[in-house]
Amino acid sequence: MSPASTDPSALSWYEASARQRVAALADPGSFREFLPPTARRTSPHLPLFDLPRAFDDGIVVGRATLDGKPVLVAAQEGRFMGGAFGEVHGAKLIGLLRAARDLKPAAVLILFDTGGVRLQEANAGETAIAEAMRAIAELRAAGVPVIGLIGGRAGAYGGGGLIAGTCSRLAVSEGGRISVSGPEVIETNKGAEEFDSRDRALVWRTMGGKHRRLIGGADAFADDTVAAFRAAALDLIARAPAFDLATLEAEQARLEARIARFGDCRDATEIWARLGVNDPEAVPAMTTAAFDETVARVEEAHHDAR
Amino acid sequence: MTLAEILASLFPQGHRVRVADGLVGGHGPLDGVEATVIGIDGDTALGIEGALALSRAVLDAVRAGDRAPILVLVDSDSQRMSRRDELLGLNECLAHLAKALLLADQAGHPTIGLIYGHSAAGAFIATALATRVLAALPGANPSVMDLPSVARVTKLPLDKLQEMAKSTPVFAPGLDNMVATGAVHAVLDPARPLSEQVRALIADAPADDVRDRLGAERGGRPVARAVAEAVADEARLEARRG
Amino acid sequence: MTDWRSEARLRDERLAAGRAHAEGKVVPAGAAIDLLEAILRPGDRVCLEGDNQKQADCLARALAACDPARVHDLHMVQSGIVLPEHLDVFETGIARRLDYSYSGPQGGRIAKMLYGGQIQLGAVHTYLELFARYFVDLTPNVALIAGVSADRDGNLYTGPNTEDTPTVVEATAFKNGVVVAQVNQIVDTVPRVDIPGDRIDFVVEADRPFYVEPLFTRDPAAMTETQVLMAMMAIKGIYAEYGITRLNHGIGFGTAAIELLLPTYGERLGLKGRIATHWALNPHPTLIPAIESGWVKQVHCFGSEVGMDRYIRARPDVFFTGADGSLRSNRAFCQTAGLYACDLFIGSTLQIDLMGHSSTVTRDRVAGFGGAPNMGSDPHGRRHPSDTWMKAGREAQTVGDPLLMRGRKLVVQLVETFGDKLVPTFVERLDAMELAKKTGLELAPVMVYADDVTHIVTEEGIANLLLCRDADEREQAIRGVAGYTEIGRGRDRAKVEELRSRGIVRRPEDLGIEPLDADRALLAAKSIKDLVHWSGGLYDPPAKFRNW
Amino acid sequence: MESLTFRHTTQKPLPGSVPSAITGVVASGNLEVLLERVLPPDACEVAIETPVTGYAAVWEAVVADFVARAQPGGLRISINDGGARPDTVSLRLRQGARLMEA
Repeated sequence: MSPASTDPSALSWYEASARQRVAALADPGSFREFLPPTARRTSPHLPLFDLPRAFDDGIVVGRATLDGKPVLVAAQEGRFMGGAFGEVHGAKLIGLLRAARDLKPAAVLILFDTGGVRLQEANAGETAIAEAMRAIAELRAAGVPVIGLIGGRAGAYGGGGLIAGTCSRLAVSEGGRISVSGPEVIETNKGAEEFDSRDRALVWRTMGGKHRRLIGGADAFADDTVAAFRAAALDLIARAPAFDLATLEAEQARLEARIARFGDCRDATEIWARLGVNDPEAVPAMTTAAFDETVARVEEAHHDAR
Repeated sequence: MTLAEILASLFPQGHRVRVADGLVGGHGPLDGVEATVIGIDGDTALGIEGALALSRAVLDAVRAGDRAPILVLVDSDSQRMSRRDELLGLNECLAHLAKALLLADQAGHPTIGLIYGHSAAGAFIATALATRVLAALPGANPSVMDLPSVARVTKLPLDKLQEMAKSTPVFAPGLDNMVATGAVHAVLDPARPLSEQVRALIADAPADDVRDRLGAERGGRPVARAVAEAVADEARLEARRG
Repeated sequence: MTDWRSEARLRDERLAAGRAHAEGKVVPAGAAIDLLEAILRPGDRVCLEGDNQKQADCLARALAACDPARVHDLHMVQSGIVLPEHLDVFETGIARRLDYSYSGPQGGRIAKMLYGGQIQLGAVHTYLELFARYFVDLTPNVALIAGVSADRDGNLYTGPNTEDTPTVVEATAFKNGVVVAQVNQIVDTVPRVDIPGDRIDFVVEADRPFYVEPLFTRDPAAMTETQVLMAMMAIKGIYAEYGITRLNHGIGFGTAAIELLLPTYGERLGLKGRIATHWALNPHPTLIPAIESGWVKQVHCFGSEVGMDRYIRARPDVFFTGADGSLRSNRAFCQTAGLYACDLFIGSTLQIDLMGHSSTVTRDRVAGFGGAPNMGSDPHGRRHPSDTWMKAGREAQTVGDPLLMRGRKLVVQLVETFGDKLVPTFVERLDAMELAKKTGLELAPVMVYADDVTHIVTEEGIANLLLCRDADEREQAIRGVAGYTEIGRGRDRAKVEELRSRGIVRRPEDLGIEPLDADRALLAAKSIKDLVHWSGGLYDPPAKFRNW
Repeated sequence: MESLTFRHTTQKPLPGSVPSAITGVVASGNLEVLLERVLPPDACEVAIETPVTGYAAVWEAVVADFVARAQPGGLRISINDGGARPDTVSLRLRQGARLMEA
């Protein structure tokens, strides 16, 4: 293991802020932010709850180039209100997606880091999620790839998980999680026997990046560095599936087959075993290289059905 | 209104819509074409199997290529909260259902949502909120989270939240607040035949996503539209600069 | 005629009563309550092994379930009040008096019960002090201990968490007491004999493995830039300055940050091999990068740590291990090692007053002290010199014949000026004083006394109290590093600048440290996962610390 | 929420020409600091929004020390606080000033 590095592309994705991720992901110096912090478009609602606001409402949106090609980028800040969708936060993403419809960039990148809907602005957040999904479907139909990158501490939960499921392609790191209901929510509603949220190994086995990659819920597995996510994004842009009946029919078949094949599994390790992974118990501790080799042999992990 | 009453009012000539395990599916004649009906009844939670059953019906309609309306009738719980659903990719299944509806819309099928009971969270987003026009019947109760739960999470007293809810539709549960947000386009009149009201919704369906405009007009989302426009304007300006 | 064998006869009676529930020495878990009711007498002194980590939890549950009409007014003498059952027995009257050392997880409840008068408290001890009293005036009549396995003769394998067990058994078994051990399983042959079978009277096969708290696992992901800064200051301003090779670290994030900075920042300063080579320390997972980088020569442990077993087995050159390969820890010996053979203790606290007294007792929490008061004291019985010890001694004492000068142990408090919820660390008066007054204690529960503290490190700088020549200088030195607390803002700025010119107060810039360089990137591991990688996959962290 | 504003006169402007910068995140125990070079070169204004009330004197002292040390003339500094401790505030202010000097 090498001593600390200050190379921005070696920056840990999990540790970096939204702003650091965007700056290091894009071609150096190419990022231009829309409605930057100096515009002070803060939440009109949080003060009612005696909660502090953020100048960017927890999302950074703008344009940049990636390998010289123009892209639009949105990055959620998972540490502000859990990266949750509030009114302004959601509207900034919607504005970006709508602009993409006219501008036809090489791709739209969404750097998810969200617990879902911001409770204090729940109706606005929920509606924004629906708007985002509609806008993404339109963009994809217009031929613009929408790529989701998931590796932040808040993961992609709630409506964030649904938006992620709408994207053309997803890259995820080991720390990244994708789900609808969070572990605590399931435990609160259904009890600790259903889901022990303190068993973090269980959480990651069920919702984490490696499981999602193995079952085809994500299309690329990235090391926890900005450089790895950049490489994954470039790769995924080049192989974004169309948004048409054939793709969705294929996805229907893919998901139905998944339930038929694994519907009786209680734990992810059982699924991995049926996928042909030799030593399922070893998966969580696998290095990226070993995991990549494992994934390469799993048929379900490779598809255009999204 | 009950589902049976709604179906009777939508399809006065009769219909072939069935409910099984809380999932609604079938067809009924609307303006001379066979509309597809999907939905969730009886405050049922939407899990992976349910989502894929509904999406299958939608894709079947798209494959038929007749551009007939698709009606989405909703009285659901939230998404099904379980370890198994998440293990098997509930987010993909719910997103897939929403994508099927959005694809149908792109393919020329009018997609009309009708919420007549409860709905919440992922189930709401994947069904009713994925239609082009979402209508509601009085008494419907869409919510993200009920107020006692909001009180628990925000650590604010319930009575204070109730007071705040009166002036701030953005966080409070209930139909009026969802209408104010722009998520629900219209509230129907149960005293008049739903068939003609739905026909009118189809005829007047907006070409674009107008929910943030409605939210601004109705005051439920005071800034979303302006913020989205400002971002889009800056993006276009930057693009022109190159 | 004087009766010289009354205790021995009483022991025989207890054993006879207990044997009714045993087959040989072995007692099924279901009969544990009957066994305890048979061997215990009202008013007995009982050690219910609650260590820093290992817990005789099956026996604790059994004791709490005893009939208070038969078992009552016990005097509990154990180092750790950790499990709820440890206090339940005071609510039912099974126990009345308490002498202990540490009560971290039960700190809130024990405070309430002290205020409510449900517990007659003898004293909050240091570990060595309580262990010492086991052999003088707090000898247990009955010891209820825990181990991993035993054979049918009672030969006991404690597992890597040997901790207090040998001390407790020594005091009990050789002074007519009865020793009951709970074990996870009865085996034909134990991996190694930690306690010979003739010192164990009964063996209870527990219904489930004993509980161990992962007390020494600090997640690097939670470390802050401020903690990194303080660790840089400690390494450069104290470890390097005094050439500290033999040391003990406290349990906090600040010292864990030091451990993680050794292979990065320490390496950069060229300190490898010159500092931090010999340790009295639990096997901290955060020490793994330093061990793997060749910094650490050896570590003796008070107890083990959850998930570290395989790693320790693979590093016998560093750790003390038995013939079976697993760690052998021993709290009494390691405390003694920390007291006499280490030149530095560095740890944290919740409150420090203007003289430098510190305590972890607050108005509503009595957490006890653990090892800090022994580690964090200057042992006047020490006679062997070391460069570190002598340098500190010279700083403290500038006159007299060098041949008659003692050295000084370095006792360093590493604290942030504000704790959680913006509670100031620096106070006019310790909450411990208030507690003593209200509960009628003769002594306030002070963790480290002012005259033992040599340095205070905060994010504002280092105060070297050895160099202070009077009480006023000492107060201003403490105020000088107390930052924006009321104590800090009340400093005499001119006086503090004067102390700074004499090196008594040293700011980061005085040490050549730029606070903006205090980046988490300096941590050799930024997550638990990184620690697993460093260990070559040998470290197996508990589920609650994982995010993979 | 409590709003605080402190105005200082500095002996010199902050070097550099970066027009604005932001550092930190609004999270528990953390804060964001937005710096804008919009004031006369000998003026500095620090505006704070904090959910933790009753610490005006501490903020005043932290800001005064920062201004004395960094001489951030010309800067309007806006802080959204998430309940950060004074050392974190000082650190973010210094990080912000360094970004502006670049």
